[in-house]
Amino acid sequence: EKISVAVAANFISAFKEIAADFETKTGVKVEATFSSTGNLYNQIKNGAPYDMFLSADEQRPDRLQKEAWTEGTFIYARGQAILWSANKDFCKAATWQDALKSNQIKKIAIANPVTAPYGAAAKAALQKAGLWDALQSKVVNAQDIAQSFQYATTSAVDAGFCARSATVSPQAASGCFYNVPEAPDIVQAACIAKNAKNKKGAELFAAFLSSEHAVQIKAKYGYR
Amino acid sequence: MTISASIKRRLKYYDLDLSFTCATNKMMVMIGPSGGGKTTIIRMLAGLEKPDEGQVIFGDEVWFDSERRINITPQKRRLGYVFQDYNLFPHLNLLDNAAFAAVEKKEVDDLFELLKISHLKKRRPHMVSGGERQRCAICQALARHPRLLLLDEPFSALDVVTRRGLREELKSLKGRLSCPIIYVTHDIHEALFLADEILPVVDGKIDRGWMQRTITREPGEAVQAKGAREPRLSLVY
Amino acid sequence: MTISASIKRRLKYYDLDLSFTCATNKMMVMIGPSGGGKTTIIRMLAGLEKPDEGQVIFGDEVWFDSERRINITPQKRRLGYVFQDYNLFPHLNLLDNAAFAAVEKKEVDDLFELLKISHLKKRRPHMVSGGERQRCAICQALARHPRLLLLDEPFSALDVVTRRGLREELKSLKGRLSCPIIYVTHDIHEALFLADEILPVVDGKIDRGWMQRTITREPGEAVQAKGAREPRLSLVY
Amino acid sequence: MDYLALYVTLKLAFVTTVFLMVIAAPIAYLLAYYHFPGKSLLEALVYLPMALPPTVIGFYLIIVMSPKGFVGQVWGSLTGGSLLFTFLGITIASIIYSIPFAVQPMKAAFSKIDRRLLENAYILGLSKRAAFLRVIIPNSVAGIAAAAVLVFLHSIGAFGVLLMVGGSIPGETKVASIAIYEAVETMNYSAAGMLALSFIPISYAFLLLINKLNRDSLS
Amino acid sequence: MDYLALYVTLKLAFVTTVFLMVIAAPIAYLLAYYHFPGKSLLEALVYLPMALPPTVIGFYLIIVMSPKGFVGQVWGSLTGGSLLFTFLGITIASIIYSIPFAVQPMKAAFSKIDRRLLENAYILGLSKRAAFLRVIIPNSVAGIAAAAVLVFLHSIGAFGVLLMVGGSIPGETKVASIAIYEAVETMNYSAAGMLALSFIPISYAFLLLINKLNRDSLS
Ligand SMILES: Nc1ncnc2c1ncn2[C@@H]1O[C@H](COP(=O)(O)OP(=O)(O)OP(=O)(O)O)[C@@H](O)[C@H]1O
Ligand SMILES: Nc1ncnc2c1ncn2[C@@H]1O[C@H](COP(=O)(O)OP(=O)(O)OP(=O)(O)O)[C@@H](O)[C@H]1O
Ligand SMILES: [Mg+2]
Ligand SMILES: [Mg+2]
Repeated sequence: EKISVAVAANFISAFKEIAADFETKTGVKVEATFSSTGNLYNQIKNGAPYDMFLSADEQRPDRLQKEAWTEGTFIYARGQAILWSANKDFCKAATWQDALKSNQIKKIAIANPVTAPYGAAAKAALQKAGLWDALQSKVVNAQDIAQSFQYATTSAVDAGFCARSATVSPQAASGCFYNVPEAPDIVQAACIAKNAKNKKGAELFAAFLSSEHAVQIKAKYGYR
Repeated sequence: MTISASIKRRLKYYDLDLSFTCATNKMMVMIGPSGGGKTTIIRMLAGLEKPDEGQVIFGDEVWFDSERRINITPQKRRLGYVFQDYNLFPHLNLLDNAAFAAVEKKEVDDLFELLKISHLKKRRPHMVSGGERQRCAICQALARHPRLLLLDEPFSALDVVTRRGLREELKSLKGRLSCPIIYVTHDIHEALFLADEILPVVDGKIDRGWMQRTITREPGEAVQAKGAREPRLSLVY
Repeated sequence: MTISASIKRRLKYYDLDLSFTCATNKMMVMIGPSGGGKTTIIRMLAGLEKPDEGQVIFGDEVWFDSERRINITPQKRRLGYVFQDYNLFPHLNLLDNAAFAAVEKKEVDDLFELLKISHLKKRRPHMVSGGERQRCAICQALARHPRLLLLDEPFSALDVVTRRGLREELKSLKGRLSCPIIYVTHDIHEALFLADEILPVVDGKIDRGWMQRTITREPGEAVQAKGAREPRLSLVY
Repeated sequence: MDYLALYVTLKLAFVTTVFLMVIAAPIAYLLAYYHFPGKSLLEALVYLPMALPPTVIGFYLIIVMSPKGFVGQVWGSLTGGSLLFTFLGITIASIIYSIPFAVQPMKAAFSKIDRRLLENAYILGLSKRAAFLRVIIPNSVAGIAAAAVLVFLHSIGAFGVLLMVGGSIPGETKVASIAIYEAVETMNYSAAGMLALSFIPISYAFLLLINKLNRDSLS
Repeated sequence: MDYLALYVTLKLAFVTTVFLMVIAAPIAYLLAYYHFPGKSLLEALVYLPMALPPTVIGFYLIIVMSPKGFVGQVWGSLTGGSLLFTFLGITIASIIYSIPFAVQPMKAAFSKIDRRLLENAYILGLSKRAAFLRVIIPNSVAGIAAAAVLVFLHSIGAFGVLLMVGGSIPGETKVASIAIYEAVETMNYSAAGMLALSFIPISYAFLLLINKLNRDSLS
């Protein structure tokens, strides 16, 4: 018995751990496809045989509901944006806003706000802080949130808006970060296909996602 | 079968304009100054180039007729053509080259024997001498059992002895091949020895006086005046 | 300057092994059966191939010495070489081909005049006849002011008249060029007319009797026996 | 290391190369030897997959290959199955993705064939088709080898397109480059590096093979 | 439509093509004419950028080009500027990304040159270098054209690498393929289609140009 799940790329690490746990507990194999949310959505619209879809936003599961691919959506994780730098001096300022105002900062990475929910959240935070226009010339767009972190860890940029989940990785230890409470939570919704091959298995997994065990794993990777 | 052609073609410095006929078992030798149009005529007979006007008729087949807009492809003409610059296929050895379109593969061995290149069968064209390549090209053309044989200076890279031998072979082959043969050469002895008819082509036209002017001392123009100073040939049969 | 060579080279069916010398203003004519090794010798003089053993010495320069492991590149030998299969550059027209390595571009026009291909200057090699290509290759070699001239059947695609004319020109050029000339031909008249020395090469060795056997009726072997049946040449000066 | 993904990658690259050689040769021949109205336009179309970002090609392929799309419908009515998310599906995608790399070097090689060789072939009675097979192809080995190298390696690296059309099903459509993508996304850079490095011996072995075939055919 | 992105794309493709023709020619020559130990390994290395997924190439490029990376440091100490996120940076990335497409067809063309032409060139006193420039190059026009077409179109389609190294800065490093990607991701399919279609006339015009150059050099 197995289920096939389409998973937004930012959730890979947490998902792999949860799925492994789920497999040992239930014996149901989990086959995952990781890609960008937009890509997965396109596949599903064109008949991809996924039982379940873990999106990086709310918008696409909602659409799928409207398009009658699924009967209902649910939220499985809330991500948070943080501001990470490879340079530990960066975090000596009182707030992330002050840190960004420094002349030392030449380039700041954010995920593409047009395509990535984390990018949109970072942009919202910068706007709220009144820094968006001032920092325009320093902003570098990454394809997704993982790439934004790559820029930051390789010192390609002086600081980057990343996912909280990134702070768990070994690379993160060499740098420092600010929380960015001004950035809205990234609400990640999921849904199960109406015509799933293994609907039971998928429902079982959906339930498992909010089990205590899974919540712990999610917390470890910075999701709430 | 008889090949008869009557062709016109505008070239840059003169116009080709001539007619001729050659019957089965006959050999017509084309001779004349370099650049006179011999290769071009041969190519038109082969169907590789189109005359501007005229006909090429082989037996009862019309190969080319400018008025009736007939132009048979080279493939359908089924002829043998030894190119002036022996176009062997570089990716094949001499044997495979000769057997490329052979009617009977066994014959190729005999032809190699006849042309004295049996020992070179496995070599690629770039690994043999100019004269050896030329002899292979002749095998290739003959092995096809052509209905018309076109030979454009086929022996030009051969020494006198080999050449004489092959010339003899060709003459005796003429009867067996039972097809018309058109032969281009610059060697007057060869022409006299082989030809049933000699066709001197000068600037695209037939010029019956050319041979005479060339062999004898008659000083036509500067070049010949010079040529006359060299030892003269006299033909002793 | 004098070129002197003494070379050995193992080939598949025989071994090349000969020595010769040719002085400035002298012309040495190589003649002999097809596949006998003439082109290979020329290529070794040009530095395109390496003898297994021996020396090639030009004046006081050592071009090749197997013992001292000397082998000067073709570039440094500064010679003119007309290849048997006229290697003109297909991307250039005849004029540009001839001027490719010319010492003085102006001279090229005169050479074209001399060889009677002035009207073809702007044509690419594939647009002219075989004999015309050959004459362009001669211009190319001469325009370089070579220190040694190697001509591998340079007139093989030319008609008798043009050939006689050019032969004359070459003979008179010999004095002006002031370099040794080595000339390969299959034409015995040409050899006799041009040569200061004749070098008959048979199966890689010098065979002084070859000319005699070929010209006279003396029936040496089958080929010649056949050859003897054709009109004999007698030389009348 | 993900050996299954590596296996799928090699299988895909191999199948793509073989099929593409057969498909591209006639197209290259057409482009090299014939003149017809709209030829340049056809050529531009053939090369288009190269100019488009892989995700875009993938996007359009999904649309035509989905059960509702034109190709998907035809395929479905013939076999009852689906093309998307199968090995066959990614093979087709990979072929389309790599077509330009096969056609262009072959065209260059074909157009360099000495015209006189073709003339001799026609004289010897070969039809255009036979001349193509017996003269043009064997004398274009270097160009065909170039095409094979480009296609093979390009299929190994193909990723954007395959991820979209294939959906990363282990053993079926999950290729090594997708595994690398996942490793990079999870910031597991050392695993990504390992997998990437494993491409060197593969490319190397393939190049050795092609070079050897190329040399054999020449000597 | 995003004209600025289209402009950057064309500029990039053009600059990449010009530079790569100059860089790839000697490499192709080396591979076609010389034998030396490790040659196949060098060849495999040259072709590696093709076999690697763009994101991986991009990743390694970031590492070497970042201010702390080797190349980035040298560049920084020379000019005081940064390579990443500049037009120069994506040009370098694009050149590395497309090297195999330039080298392979050129190598095939060079190795098909009739040896006798080279021999004649040497006899006429040309050094190997001069023979390369005056004989090999002009007789390889078809192969060079093939290389130019491949490189140009491939640079237009390059996207994964450029996105990483360039950071999608409008007017500087945001190329059209990134705009298409954004449009597809945001489900703005008509805009994506429009941009993708705009590549057809561009590729078409470029092909016409190359074909014309190719023909002129032959006639
Ligand atoms: N492909 C071509 N296009 C245009 N003109 C050509 C072409 N080939 C040859 N010519 C020209 O046509 C004329 C006849 O050439 P052709 O090759 O028929 O002469 P030929 O009699 O065979 O000479 P040769 O004895 O030197 O081989 C020459 O003036 C030549 O320059
Ligand atoms: N590249 C090569 N590799 C090996 N053997 C060769 C090569 N070229 C020629 N040969 C062989 O070497 C011998 C001498 O050839 P060469 O070309 O020197 O003869 P040649 O005297 O010039 O003949 P021809 O008068 O026919 O031009 C022949 O047996 C030939 O088959
Ligand atoms: Mg001719
Ligand atoms: Mg020879």
